[in-house]
Amino acid sequence: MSDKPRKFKGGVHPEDSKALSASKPVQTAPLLGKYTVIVHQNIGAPPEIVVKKGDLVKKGQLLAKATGFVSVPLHAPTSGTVTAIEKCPGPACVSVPAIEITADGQDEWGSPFEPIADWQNADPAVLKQRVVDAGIVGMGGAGFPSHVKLSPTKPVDTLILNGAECEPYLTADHRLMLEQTEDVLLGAAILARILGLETAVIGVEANKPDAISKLNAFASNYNVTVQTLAVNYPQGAEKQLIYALTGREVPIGGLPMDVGCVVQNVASAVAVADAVIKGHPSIERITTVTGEPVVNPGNWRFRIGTPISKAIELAGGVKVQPAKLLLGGPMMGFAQNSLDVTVMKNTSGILLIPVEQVSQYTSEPCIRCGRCVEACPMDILPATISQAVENERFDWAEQLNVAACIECGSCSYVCPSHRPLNQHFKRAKAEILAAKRKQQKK
Amino acid sequence: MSSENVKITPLVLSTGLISCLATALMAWVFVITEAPIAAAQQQKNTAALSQVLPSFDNQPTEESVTLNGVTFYTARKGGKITGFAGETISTKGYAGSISVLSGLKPDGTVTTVLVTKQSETPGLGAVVAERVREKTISDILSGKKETGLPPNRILDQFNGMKAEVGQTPWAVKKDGGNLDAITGATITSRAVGGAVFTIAEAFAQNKAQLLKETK
Amino acid sequence: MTSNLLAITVGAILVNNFVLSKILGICPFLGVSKKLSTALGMSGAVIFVMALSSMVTAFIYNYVLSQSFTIGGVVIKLAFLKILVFIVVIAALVQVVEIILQKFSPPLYQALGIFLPLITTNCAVLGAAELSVKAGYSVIESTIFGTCSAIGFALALILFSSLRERLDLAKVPAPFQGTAIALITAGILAMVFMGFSGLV
Amino acid sequence: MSESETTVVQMPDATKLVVSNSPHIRGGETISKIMVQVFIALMPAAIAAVWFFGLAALEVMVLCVMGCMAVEVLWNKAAKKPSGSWKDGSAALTGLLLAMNLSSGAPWWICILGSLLAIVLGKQLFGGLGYNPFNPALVARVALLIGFPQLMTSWIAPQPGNWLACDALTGATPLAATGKELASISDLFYGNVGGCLGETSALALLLGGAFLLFRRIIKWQIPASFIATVAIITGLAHHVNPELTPPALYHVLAGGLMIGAFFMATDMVTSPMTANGALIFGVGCGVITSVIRVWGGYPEGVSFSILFMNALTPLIDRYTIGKPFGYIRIKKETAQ
Amino acid sequence: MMLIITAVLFTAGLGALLALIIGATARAFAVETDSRIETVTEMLPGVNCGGCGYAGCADFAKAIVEGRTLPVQCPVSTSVHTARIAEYLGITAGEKEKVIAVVRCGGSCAVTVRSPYNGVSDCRSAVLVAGGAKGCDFGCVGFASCARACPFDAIEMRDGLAVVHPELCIGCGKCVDTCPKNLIVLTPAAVDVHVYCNSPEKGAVKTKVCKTACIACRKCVKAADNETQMTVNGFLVADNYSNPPISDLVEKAKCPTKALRLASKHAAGAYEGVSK
Amino acid sequence: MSLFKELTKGIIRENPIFVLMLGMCPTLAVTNNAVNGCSMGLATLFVLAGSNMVISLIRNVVPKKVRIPCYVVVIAAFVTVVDLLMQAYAPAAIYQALGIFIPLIVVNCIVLGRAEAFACKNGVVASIADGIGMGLGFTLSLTVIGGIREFLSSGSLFQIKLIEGWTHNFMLMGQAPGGFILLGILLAAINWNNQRKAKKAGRLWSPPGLDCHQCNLCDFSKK
Ligand SMILES: Cc1cc2nc3c(=O)[nH]c(=O)nc-3n(C[C@H](O)[C@H](O)[C@H](O)COP(=O)(O)O)c2cc1C
Ligand SMILES: Cc1cc2nc3c(=O)[nH]c(=O)nc-3n(C[C@H](O)[C@H](O)[C@H](O)COP(=O)(O)O)c2cc1C
Ligand SMILES: Cc1cc2nc3c(=O)[nH]c(=O)nc-3n(C[C@H](O)[C@H](O)[C@H](O)COP(=O)(O)O)c2cc1C
Ligand SMILES: Cc1cc2nc3c(=O)[nH]c(=O)nc-3n(C[C@H](O)[C@H](O)[C@H](O)CO)c2cc1C
Ligand code: SF4
Ligand code: SF4
Ligand code: SF4
Ligand code: SF4
Ligand code: FES
Repeated sequence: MSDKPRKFKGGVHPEDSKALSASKPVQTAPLLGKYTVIVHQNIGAPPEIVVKKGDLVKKGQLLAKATGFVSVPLHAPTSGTVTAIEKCPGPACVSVPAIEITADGQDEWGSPFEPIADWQNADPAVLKQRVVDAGIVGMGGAGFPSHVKLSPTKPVDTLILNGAECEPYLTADHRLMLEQTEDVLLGAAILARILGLETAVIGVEANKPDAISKLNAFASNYNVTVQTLAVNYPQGAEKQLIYALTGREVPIGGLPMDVGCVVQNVASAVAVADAVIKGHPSIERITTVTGEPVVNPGNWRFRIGTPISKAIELAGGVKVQPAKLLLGGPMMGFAQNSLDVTVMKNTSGILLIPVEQVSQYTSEPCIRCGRCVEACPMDILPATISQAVENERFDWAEQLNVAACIECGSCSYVCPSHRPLNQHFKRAKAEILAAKRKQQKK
Repeated sequence: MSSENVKITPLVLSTGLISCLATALMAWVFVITEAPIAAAQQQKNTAALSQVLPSFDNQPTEESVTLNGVTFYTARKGGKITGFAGETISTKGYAGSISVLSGLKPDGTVTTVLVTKQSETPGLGAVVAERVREKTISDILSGKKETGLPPNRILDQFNGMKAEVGQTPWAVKKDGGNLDAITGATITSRAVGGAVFTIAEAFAQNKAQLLKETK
Repeated sequence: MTSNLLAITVGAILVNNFVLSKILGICPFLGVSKKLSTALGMSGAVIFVMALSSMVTAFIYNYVLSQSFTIGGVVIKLAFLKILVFIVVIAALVQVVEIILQKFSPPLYQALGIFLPLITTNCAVLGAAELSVKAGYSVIESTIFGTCSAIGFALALILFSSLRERLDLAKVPAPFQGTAIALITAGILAMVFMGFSGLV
Repeated sequence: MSESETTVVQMPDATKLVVSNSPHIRGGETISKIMVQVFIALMPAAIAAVWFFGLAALEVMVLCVMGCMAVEVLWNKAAKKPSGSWKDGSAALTGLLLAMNLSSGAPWWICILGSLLAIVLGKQLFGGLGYNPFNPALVARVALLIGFPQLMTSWIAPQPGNWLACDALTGATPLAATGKELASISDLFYGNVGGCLGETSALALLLGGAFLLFRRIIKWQIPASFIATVAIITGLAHHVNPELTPPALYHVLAGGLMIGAFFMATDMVTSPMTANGALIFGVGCGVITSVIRVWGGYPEGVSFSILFMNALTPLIDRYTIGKPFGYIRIKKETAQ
Repeated sequence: MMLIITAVLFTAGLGALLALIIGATARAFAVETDSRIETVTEMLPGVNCGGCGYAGCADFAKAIVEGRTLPVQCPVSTSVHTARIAEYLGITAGEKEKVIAVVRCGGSCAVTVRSPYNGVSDCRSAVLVAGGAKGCDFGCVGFASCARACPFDAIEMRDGLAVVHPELCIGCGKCVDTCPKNLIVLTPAAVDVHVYCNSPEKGAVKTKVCKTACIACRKCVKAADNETQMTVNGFLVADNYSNPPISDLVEKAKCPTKALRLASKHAAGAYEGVSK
Repeated sequence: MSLFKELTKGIIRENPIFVLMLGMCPTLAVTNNAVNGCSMGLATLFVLAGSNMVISLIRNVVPKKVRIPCYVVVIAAFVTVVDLLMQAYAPAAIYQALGIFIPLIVVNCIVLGRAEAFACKNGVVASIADGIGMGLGFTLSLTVIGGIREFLSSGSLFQIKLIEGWTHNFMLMGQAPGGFILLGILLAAINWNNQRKAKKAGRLWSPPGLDCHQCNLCDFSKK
């Protein structure tokens, strides 16, 4: 393979702003008195709560059990008492059920899983079961149960680790690859074994040269190759990543396995390694707390259930009132209107955006400049679709392949009219789905 | 109504009857108007000619001859030639061809020029070729009645001009001649001037033959 | 001959476009231009009917109506019947086409059928016949003239309907919505087609 | 952490946090920035116009720009729309481009009527910026051309450096001229010919066009294919019959081709959005321009051709939609 | 004369020929049509609002003629109109209780917690972002989707709250489907008193975000003539519309949060209909 | 009294152009000046009155199946009569200007439309009145449109120059685009007025779209 950075069609180049936190080593957040663990942290069916108010729990003890194949268990972030099971603010600004645990300060492990030291010779099925039991979901953003991806129904020939971290501001994966290089590679090797593959590929954006060289130094030990990716948002999006690394196009509505690939985030790989080698369930993650208003931006290892107010406090609070608080990066993250939301397994960043970035946000009519068309990595026509949606012509939107949109936001980013393009697409997808459901009912 | 009940005979009968009546009406009106229409047609044919020719009592349209691409009509009064009308088509117009009709004295002097057919730009080239009378309110109030041909600055400048055999063609000022042209419509002006010159020159060349034809 | 036919073709399609320059067939132009798919159907139907009707009417005119007959010593010209004959023949033709289509090509009938009755009362068809007579065209010339006029009609209709679909998304001021803005768009389109004047 | 430290930590006020859909940051592009840059790109041509035609040219430009902005404001008032839209610069740009399409001898009322036609007939009746299917400045120009053909086809001959040049001389525009009147290529290039303000100096327009291309405000496809098509067709026509039409280079430099190709055909509101569409658009403009110039009646094929292709734009847009990423495979798979 | 005769003969022949063709076609392809449908369509108001549940007035007319529905199902027609149709067809007009829409939320901007929202001004789009940016997950988002959908301009947006004007609403139900929070219900027009709240949350949760939420204190239930006039569902009280309370309940109950209101008073105030 | 109504309804209430939007071709094509508009209107009036009369007379004898062909024949007869009469007696310039639009009265939707909508259901006198009324409305509209276009394009009305020395003639209005644009603006003005009135009366108003619904001659609108 050549060393030229790999890329895809379209995309945008936002100011990456990673310098705020890229050089800050990961700190482990201190133990808090209380954690509020949101129950439904994965895509798919919510798990079923198995504790009740007043129960004493140990760190890593099962709080909720999976309720199906596409569902994952949930574990206690520390030892203590279940003090409440009620609704709390969720990441979508809508209240969701959560389990409140008041820590006893002992932070005592319950009965963790048996470490599988000899993973090289272990049965892949056993390894996969461990992934299931440890409650690992994709840590790259969507929170899709990892074991589902590890059970492809089509032949798979390539395992890709996603170390692109193309979102501006975020540096969690970067730090992870730098500080836990071998864990990442180990995770990759374990994942490859589960899939019955010999090798894996890690794709990293060219703006993390230190991570690339460090990975390269150890990669051969684990039979992993490292590929440099062009710096271009959304390089980390699954389909774009696969295209850049293999030249294969995942069909619209299709899955990576349709082209023989499985993509896992690097943090997910580390979680898998932890689960297999140490027997730890997924109860913590590295999250970047950053943004211009933040006093001390940096990267922390938070337990799930940590309120973001605490996270911001750890980062020294804010210098000025931010305009927005986001979970995730600025391009795809979710805006929050409460500081009581808690860190989840897929919270890669806590980002505070200053007013200047938001003030220019009034939408005007489309002037058909075509910038969005150029930027769209999925090669659809954001301008036309958005007009169709504005006129509630969802049939058009459907014909114009709104379904292919990955909601990366590149189009909205470049639009000189500041049109809320991908909000329209979200709506269109929701309406099309609703219409389909209705039809099916008939 | 079912298909069996559709009786064809009454349909045919009524439609046929109505057609007959209608046709009878048309035919009747046709018979009445036949003569007036013919007269109107005749008048239309000679209208243009009578505008450029002096009074005549013959049928100039029946005495036409085409020489050097110009069709000449002869006007007579009491058998004597009173004048000619020459008609030619210039293809140098701005948009398509232009038909020019020019009245000539028996000595070849241009009397009146008329453009009978053109498709020039309205308001521009078309102005060059139009003779329209504009009535104004004050005209009406003062009861002024103008008769004769409405004037046209470009067409009227040919009146009184005469071409010699072998003479250099008349030209607009821009081409070094002394004809006025309408700004922005030089091409039309040029084409009309050229056509009038063609007529005048053709007359000069064939003067003898044209005048000899006098019986 | 060929240059004459070329002139007729270019003239009928662009320069003297039936809708935008001669102003014929405005009713269907405004009426069935809301959707491109309908406009396409109508275009097909109009081209088909006009090609046929201009041939048939030219045939009838050139070989029957414009001839003089001598019956019982009287010279008879039936040219004055042309309006009646043309309209009746066109109406009948459309009917016959409809029946034949229905019988032999149901899919085509499905596509064009609903437009056929609309064509009878369309100025363009009768206009093409009348204009051919006026220009003194032969049967071949008339047929070409009719067909090209219909193509010109179709061109205008298709352009116009795609523009109207775009206007559907526009925020046209309320009083101008509907026919008013359609007419104004047609006006601008007519201005554009004036650019072709002088081509023939 | 000591007590005193935790108290000074300033936390965000949750009630002031804005919620919105992603993305939460935006590239800095705005409509007015784009318009201003096009305005800047037109400056060389504007300066050239003043150099060749004197202050009369400046007067026409000022009248049109102010006229368009005033009409925009008044219309918004009358239609009870938010009245700030003149600030985005599109009306001013339309005005400047309209001025570029007028002769320096244009009387004041032509400028004002043109502004009215451009903004009302060309733009606001369709709903304002972004919704107009036709190029507003060209709608106005063509309406004026058909409406006042005589006024609109009289040109002031250029008098380089004479500030007070006014209706002293009139001359034919290079394209309306025939045979021996042909202007020299270098005069055409520098702009020492009669015509509209903006159709004289090819050099100034090329500078502006290059700036727009460099700033990626216009797609290269439109000017490139437009100019190339005109060159090819007129070149062929000249080759076959030199009497019929001047050589290709003359056509490329004369008339409104440059301003049309770089500034007017590229108006994104009225041209196709996709790259392939833009190519088709440019070729179409070129073909129609050449046909009108070589065989047609009006001196200026560019305006009509751009407007014609504007009318064709919805169709082009519709049929040049590319296949999205991942589309081909779907087909293959369903075929299997 | 000869001319007239020839011409007449010519056209007579032509006319007869064509009549023959048309007559033959008519015989071969006679189709049965029901002219009553057209007549009934003409008698309908022609608004094509779809309030009858059919695809426009013509479709509804077809359904009436075919006996699938009754004229009275048209919410726009007055009784005079429906009676005329019924008389024309010789059927009964049918009877239908008049319904009007009620937006079950009283949370205008002044009394609820809201976040600044930046995005598409449309309720269905807004709920996709942060659930509509409201403190209450169940209340009116306030971006007027229902008002835009109403063909009769019967919904006014007042301080971020949709308010139905009972005198303008004809109960077509167009608004019901558009509300992403399912706030709008069609209620008997005769009922004037409603509970303007839709949140099933606990009282304490509700009061934190809304000053006019129903806190299920049951004062109205007790004050009602009959307890079954109100239904209690968890922490939310509502009218029992099959046995509705009468209007003086509002005065008697003294609802502490004023969630219990009269529709006529709730909407009172000058309103000319929005211009779209 | 009702006869008077029949005579006047076409002028405003059921104006064939502005309300019913029928017969658009002549409305646009021959209204480049007031005289042409007026002449075209009068020619149509004659046909309307005549055909309405005859159709009302024969309405009970014509079988339903062939009524449209019969009406067409009647109308064609009257059009031919007008054509011949104008050819014989009208000034040549006017006959020339109206051109093929005289024969095309045959397919003018107004004529057949009134036959279908009125004459075949009403008595002779009422039908004639209706024909004349509609014809008057048509004539009036054409004259007004022609007048406006003539004034704008030449500064005159009925070929009388209104402002002496006026030279800023806007030729566009005299040509095809001017017709379209002017009619569009006039319609918008009418819409605006109707909208205003509807709002005052608390009624619904939606912009009319010409969808063949007004004409109903073919079954297109039902599909
Ligand atoms: C309904 C659903 C089913 C999925 N099924 C599979 C699967 O069977 N195999 C697989 O490898 N990934 C599967 N995925 C995972 C997606 O390919 C993708 O990795 C996941 O949605 C996270 O993507 P994102 O972070 O790019 O949004 C599925 C995702 C969804 C939403
Ligand atoms: C626009 C877009 C950008 C993304 N960027 C990244 C990224 O930078 N890093 C990453 O790990 N995943 C990113 N993802 C998620 C990946 O598509 C994919 O879901 C993930 O790598 C799968 O791994 P996981 O299931 O372990 O999270 C992105 C997704 C989208 C739609
Ligand atoms: C501007 C524009 C307008 C469109 N309008 C429609 C429409 O009104 N109806 C429709 O079914 N598709 C519409 N489409 C979608 C495409 O035209 C459609 O996918 C394509 O024409 C294939 O359609 P067909 O299957 O009818 O050939 C539109 C697309 C664009 C770009
Ligand atoms: C590259 C470019 C070219 C433009 N060209 C024109 C033009 O030719 N005429 C015009 O009226 N506006 C032009 N505009 C301005 C703007 O797009 C125009 O006002 C809109 O068409 C009005 O909706 C242009 C803008 C840009 C960015
Ligand atoms: S349309 Fe969708 S995939 Fe394309 S740029 Fe916009 S958000 Fe991204
Ligand atoms: S970037 Fe914005 S203005 Fe440009 S075409 Fe896309 S939606 Fe329209
Ligand atoms: S408020 Fe709702 S039910 Fe009432 S008229 Fe409007 S849309 Fe119909
Ligand atoms: S009632 Fe529903 S649709 Fe209406 S404004 Fe409120 S949330 Fe939106
Ligand atoms: S008048 Fe209706 S098509 Fe011409």
